[in-house]
Amino acid sequence: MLGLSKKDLNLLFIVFVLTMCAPFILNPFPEGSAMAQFNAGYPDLMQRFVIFGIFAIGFNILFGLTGYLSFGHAAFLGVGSYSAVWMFKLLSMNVIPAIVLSVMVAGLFSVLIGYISLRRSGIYFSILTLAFAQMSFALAYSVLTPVTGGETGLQLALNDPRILDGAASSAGNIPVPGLFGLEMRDSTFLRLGDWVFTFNVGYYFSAVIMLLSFYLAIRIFRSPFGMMLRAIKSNQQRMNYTGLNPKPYTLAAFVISGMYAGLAGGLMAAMDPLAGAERMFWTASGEVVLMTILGGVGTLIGPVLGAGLIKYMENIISKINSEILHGWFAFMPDGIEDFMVAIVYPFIGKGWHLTLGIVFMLVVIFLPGGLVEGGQRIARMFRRKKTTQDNTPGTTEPAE
Amino acid sequence: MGILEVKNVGKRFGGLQALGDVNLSVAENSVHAIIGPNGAGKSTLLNCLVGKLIPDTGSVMFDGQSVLGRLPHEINQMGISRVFQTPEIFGDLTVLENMMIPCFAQRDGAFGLNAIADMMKDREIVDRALDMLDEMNMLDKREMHAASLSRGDKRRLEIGMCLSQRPRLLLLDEPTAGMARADTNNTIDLLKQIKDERDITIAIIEHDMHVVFSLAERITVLAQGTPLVEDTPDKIKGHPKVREAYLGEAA
Amino acid sequence: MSKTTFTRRGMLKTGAVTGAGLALPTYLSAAGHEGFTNAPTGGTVTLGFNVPQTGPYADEGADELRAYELAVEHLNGEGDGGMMNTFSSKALQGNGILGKKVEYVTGDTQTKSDAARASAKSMIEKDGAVMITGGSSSGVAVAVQALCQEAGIIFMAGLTHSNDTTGKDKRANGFRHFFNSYMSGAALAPVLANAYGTERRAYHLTADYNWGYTTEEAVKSSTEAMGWETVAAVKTPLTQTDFSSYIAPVLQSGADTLVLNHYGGNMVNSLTNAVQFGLRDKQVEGKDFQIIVPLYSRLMAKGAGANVKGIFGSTNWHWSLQDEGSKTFVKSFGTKYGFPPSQAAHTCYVQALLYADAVERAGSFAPCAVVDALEGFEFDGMGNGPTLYRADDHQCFKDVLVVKGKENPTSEFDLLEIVEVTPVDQVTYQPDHPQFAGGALGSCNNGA
Amino acid sequence: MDAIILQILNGLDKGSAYALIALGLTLIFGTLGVVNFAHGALFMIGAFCAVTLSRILTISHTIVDETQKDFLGNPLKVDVPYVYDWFGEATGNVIIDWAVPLSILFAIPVMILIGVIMERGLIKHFYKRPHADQILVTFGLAIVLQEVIKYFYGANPIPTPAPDAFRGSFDFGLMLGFDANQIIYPYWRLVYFAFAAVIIGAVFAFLQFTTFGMVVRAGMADRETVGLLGINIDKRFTIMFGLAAAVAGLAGVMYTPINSPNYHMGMDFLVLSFVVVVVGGMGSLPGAVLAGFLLGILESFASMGAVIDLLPGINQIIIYLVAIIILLTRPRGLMGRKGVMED
Repeated sequence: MLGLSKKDLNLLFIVFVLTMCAPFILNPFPEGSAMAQFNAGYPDLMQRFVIFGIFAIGFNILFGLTGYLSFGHAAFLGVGSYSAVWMFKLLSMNVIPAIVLSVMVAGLFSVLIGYISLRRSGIYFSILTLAFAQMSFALAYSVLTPVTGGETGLQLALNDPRILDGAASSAGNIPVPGLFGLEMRDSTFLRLGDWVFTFNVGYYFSAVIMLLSFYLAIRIFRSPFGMMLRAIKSNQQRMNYTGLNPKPYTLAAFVISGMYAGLAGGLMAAMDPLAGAERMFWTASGEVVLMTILGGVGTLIGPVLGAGLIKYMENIISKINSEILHGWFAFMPDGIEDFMVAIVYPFIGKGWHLTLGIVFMLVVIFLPGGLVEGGQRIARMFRRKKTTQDNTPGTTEPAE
Repeated sequence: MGILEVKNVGKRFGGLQALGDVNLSVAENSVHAIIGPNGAGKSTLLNCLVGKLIPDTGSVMFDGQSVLGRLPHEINQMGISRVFQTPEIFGDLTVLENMMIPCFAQRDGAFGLNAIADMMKDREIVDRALDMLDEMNMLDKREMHAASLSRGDKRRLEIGMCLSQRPRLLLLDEPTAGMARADTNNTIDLLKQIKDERDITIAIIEHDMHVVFSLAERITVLAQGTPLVEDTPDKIKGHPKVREAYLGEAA
Repeated sequence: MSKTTFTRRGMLKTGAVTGAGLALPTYLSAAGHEGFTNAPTGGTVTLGFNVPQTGPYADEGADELRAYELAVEHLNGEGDGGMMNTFSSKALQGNGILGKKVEYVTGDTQTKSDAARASAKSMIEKDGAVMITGGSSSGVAVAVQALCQEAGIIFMAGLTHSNDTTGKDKRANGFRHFFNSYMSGAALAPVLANAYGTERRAYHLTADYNWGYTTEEAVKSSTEAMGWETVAAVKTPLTQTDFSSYIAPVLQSGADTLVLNHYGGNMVNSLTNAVQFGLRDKQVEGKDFQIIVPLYSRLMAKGAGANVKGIFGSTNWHWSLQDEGSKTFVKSFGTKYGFPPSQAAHTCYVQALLYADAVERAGSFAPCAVVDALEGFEFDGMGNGPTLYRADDHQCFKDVLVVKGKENPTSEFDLLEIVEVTPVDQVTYQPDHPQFAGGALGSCNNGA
Repeated sequence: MDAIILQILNGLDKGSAYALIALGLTLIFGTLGVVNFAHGALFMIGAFCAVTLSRILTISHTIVDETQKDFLGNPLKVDVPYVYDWFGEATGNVIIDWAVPLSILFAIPVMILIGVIMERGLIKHFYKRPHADQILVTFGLAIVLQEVIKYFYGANPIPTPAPDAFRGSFDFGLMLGFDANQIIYPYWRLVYFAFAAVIIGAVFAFLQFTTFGMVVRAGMADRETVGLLGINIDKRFTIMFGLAAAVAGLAGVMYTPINSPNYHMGMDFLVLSFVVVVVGGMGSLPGAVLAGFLLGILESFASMGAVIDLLPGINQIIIYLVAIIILLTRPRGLMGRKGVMED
């Protein structure tokens, strides 16, 4: 079905179920319980999960398949966001033209940067992409302020033209992005006992796009084109002497992944119509590298998992403050409570960067294949227990 | 007129004249060996043929067309395949995928943006690859990672990959270097079989005289960047100049 | 230390909800019948404190958070009540806000507009915060303010000094207590004229982003009005750490005054570099070379160390003020934390109280009611003298402090001394002043 | 003319910081083949060695001064450093004043120790791993190190002034026949430049004239062969890492009076120093130094008012622009060797 093998279809189905049921899965704890702190099922974070999932999937098409480590991918995301916001300002609050434009602009931008950067490989390529992205950031933050909004970011204003919709909504406020009348921020709530589940239009819109992107990524991975990209990573010399020209392949991969980034940027703007220059800073590019590595480079599902993990830490762990900690350990005697708080405190709240750094190091050291490898190891452990003898050595499957 | 015509090729690296004035003609459907002591310029010559190096002087014609100034993949698309001294294969890919890539290259050209179709559903390519693996006696290893093959299997795979492109000229750069005797003999048998079964020209650079004399129909002896003699194996064996320059030290 | 803070949505507290039911489509977790976003329905109300906890302004953010915690204590009737005792409005009873106990959630802005909006959204969507406050840069303030406008939440800005926050980027749901670039320029100019004369040649180094632009413009126009000449204005990149190449040419230009339109780490570094170059020991045509830092903060002064001595700047508030409000605040903050509050802490504390008071007076948490209560509100006893929350742009008008780096500090907090308290009239401007042109408040948004 | 001389001076000074950091990076890369993203963090830790020493020197006991009041109206508590008690206030002040130069002595053993621990504990296990893994694990380490520093020292910059003797600036203009105040340059920055020159010279001399250095240079040229010669490379690698850490640390110590150190100064320099190393050519020590000075000078020129007026924003991007141009015209940087880091 859908032109996929059974295994891929299963994977796609799992991702489909996960994204569609995310409002349930991410809200496992009842409202009001102490554990509700760990609930992540609110629209903004769910949107971020899938949007950064798209970004990471796209990045993985370049890095995971060809091995070219771009350290400037955030620039495409930023460009996508700016294009989308400009579309909202000038044309219409409908998200479709905005997203289409952001993908196109990011595509053009990546053709330009890719064409130049791909003249070099290895770390030289990384530095070239980094240099382009840093230039984009620096200019967007300063001299390009009229186009990008500079420090405060590009945002909508009451007096924007918005040719198709008119400047202001009926209530006299700035209109919000929507899809033919369906506002991205609309939500529906489902109450089940103490649990409240939120179903947000924007989230489902992004989730559908994420599924499509994921599906496309599977197709690319399994296509002759995808195999050529893996061949480039494996041995460029042989590639050349097999009558294949690696340059257009890598450029195409670069542009495809740039367009994914632009799509993510456009979606971000569609969910929240403001584009800030920090989106293009090199640490933002570093973040998508972290996501991909954490999840598992070159695997299909890994980048999505990595994106989820990092965004979860950024948004949930960082919000735990000392008072909440005291709440958790309140059942302990006072001395031990303070001691526990003192131990845990450096790692949560404002210390979430520390936790991120440690988790990241542990993954790189012990799980070079990322979370996916971790999952496989656990699965293998179970399998080994079940079947006493498993004699399929060396059967390595293509990346999943 | 041979399929490969090398005329007056010279190449200089700084102060070193790697190739002096090389003239070489490889006849179609023959096996032509190029031998010579270390530093004789064999590899430089080979690199000039495949586009990795561009000679300073002279011309290289393949089938009536100049190869000079063309990129390696363009030269390959003209019908020249190269086997490396250490097997160059796609280590991270499976054996079957390794074999499919040259099939795609041969059918679809240097670049194809076929990003949607499932490669495993391309029956034509898969069948061709499987046939070639069968021919190489590697069908049972098709799901293995190429990097985990033995040295001899890697060599077979590489030769198979080159053949599946249906090249007109196969260049072999010391194909048995570093191989155990048994593997060497297997490779010789394989090459003999290829020569017998296909319309193909083979040019081989080799150190191992056993290999050269088992396979070659003509031999060019290279010394200090210039061809010393060119003749049939029997004549070369007895040639005084060759003995002096090359075989003498081996004997 | 065994308090528990739950974060929960108000809507659940309407009682035991049994069975399953699909609510009508609404934005965020608003209780539809209340008619505004995150209407608190139980015995508590949740405020969102969105401050930088990571990144270069983390220390400032930590101080803001301390002030908020103190304000929450006071609002809930714990502690000594702080400025609630000196505040001219007596609506607050120390029993929470409208009888609801105040709880809070915190978020990390990272001093990035994206991250700040993400954490504000999470506080609104997940934790049901009815008001967002805090922040330590104008980029963040403008971004979060726009978000709150869309969501139907009140935003009480923290430290934000750019004209744009209540100028071209103003929003009906957003309020700023802190002063702005224009006020700095207007307050500084007469003091500078007094101290350094009216014939000066100024050289500006300006951080290359919005806040830098507005500050440069404000200081330039008010000093030029006094007769100063601007020799040059050079933009410096935000990411610059070593300013030597910008400072080296200053003397060559013939300037005798250097204005550093920098904040935070930029300011610490550029001032340190300028002093290193010995600029302050130089004389240009008989005049001592002078350096001016339009916006001062104590934390920055601390970072620059001895380099701030004798350097003029402006600040929103300083702990050495001797009015009753300031003294009470310093006392309760100092008693709790052991050191005096910064101006960021002060503005955040005041904003929290002002919001609570407005809700009390309005009798409702509904944003539009709060906006009504705050617009045109006049108050006193909060440390800056009589203050007006102007209805036209939601900017507070109050006295501005001109300060100078202290020559002989007695402690690590005693770095600035107040030179003059510029009266409010002198820093007031028309709402349509060119430096604030463009943009419109729009109408208040209740969300839901 | 005077403006140009001034910016060249400036560039040399800026460049000396870049060159020192890039030198350490290149030492590690050239010998160990490891791309160390935590190198900026080492620079930062060096700077905090100076902060730590000045804190140690000012460890105090508290006396209550009844004559003064603190901000709450209580009697003022005055901290009196122990050094005052031991050496008297005058000598004590001099010692505290010279904290930064003294920190050099303190930083060398500390940095070598940190370097050795890093190499033995972590980097060693990554020699055989791909460059991408090395980048990533050291990047993670850099985050951890800077967060740890932030936890103990806060996010605010901490002023660490130079000794009084080095305050103020030197007037080159007078020497060259210009008017007074036309070309002035701070003493401490001149000290920094001289210090950088000495360190760079010392590193080169060490590599050039000692047997150890010879082996290391041979190792940089051809690692495998040296390994085959049966020379204990492991031990030397550890020492080299310690040395590179010390170079980065010293660069940090001496930098503290120029800019008050904060926890993210390492990251601020990291990207820049990588650009420097790559522009110089991966693995080339002279290349790193040359590129450091070159980029320093170009950056200085780009920050001149006249240049910015002509090309707005050029000061924001000059470094990256130069990096791009050099990498496109000279594929391996200014002095890079073939085949390094191209896969």
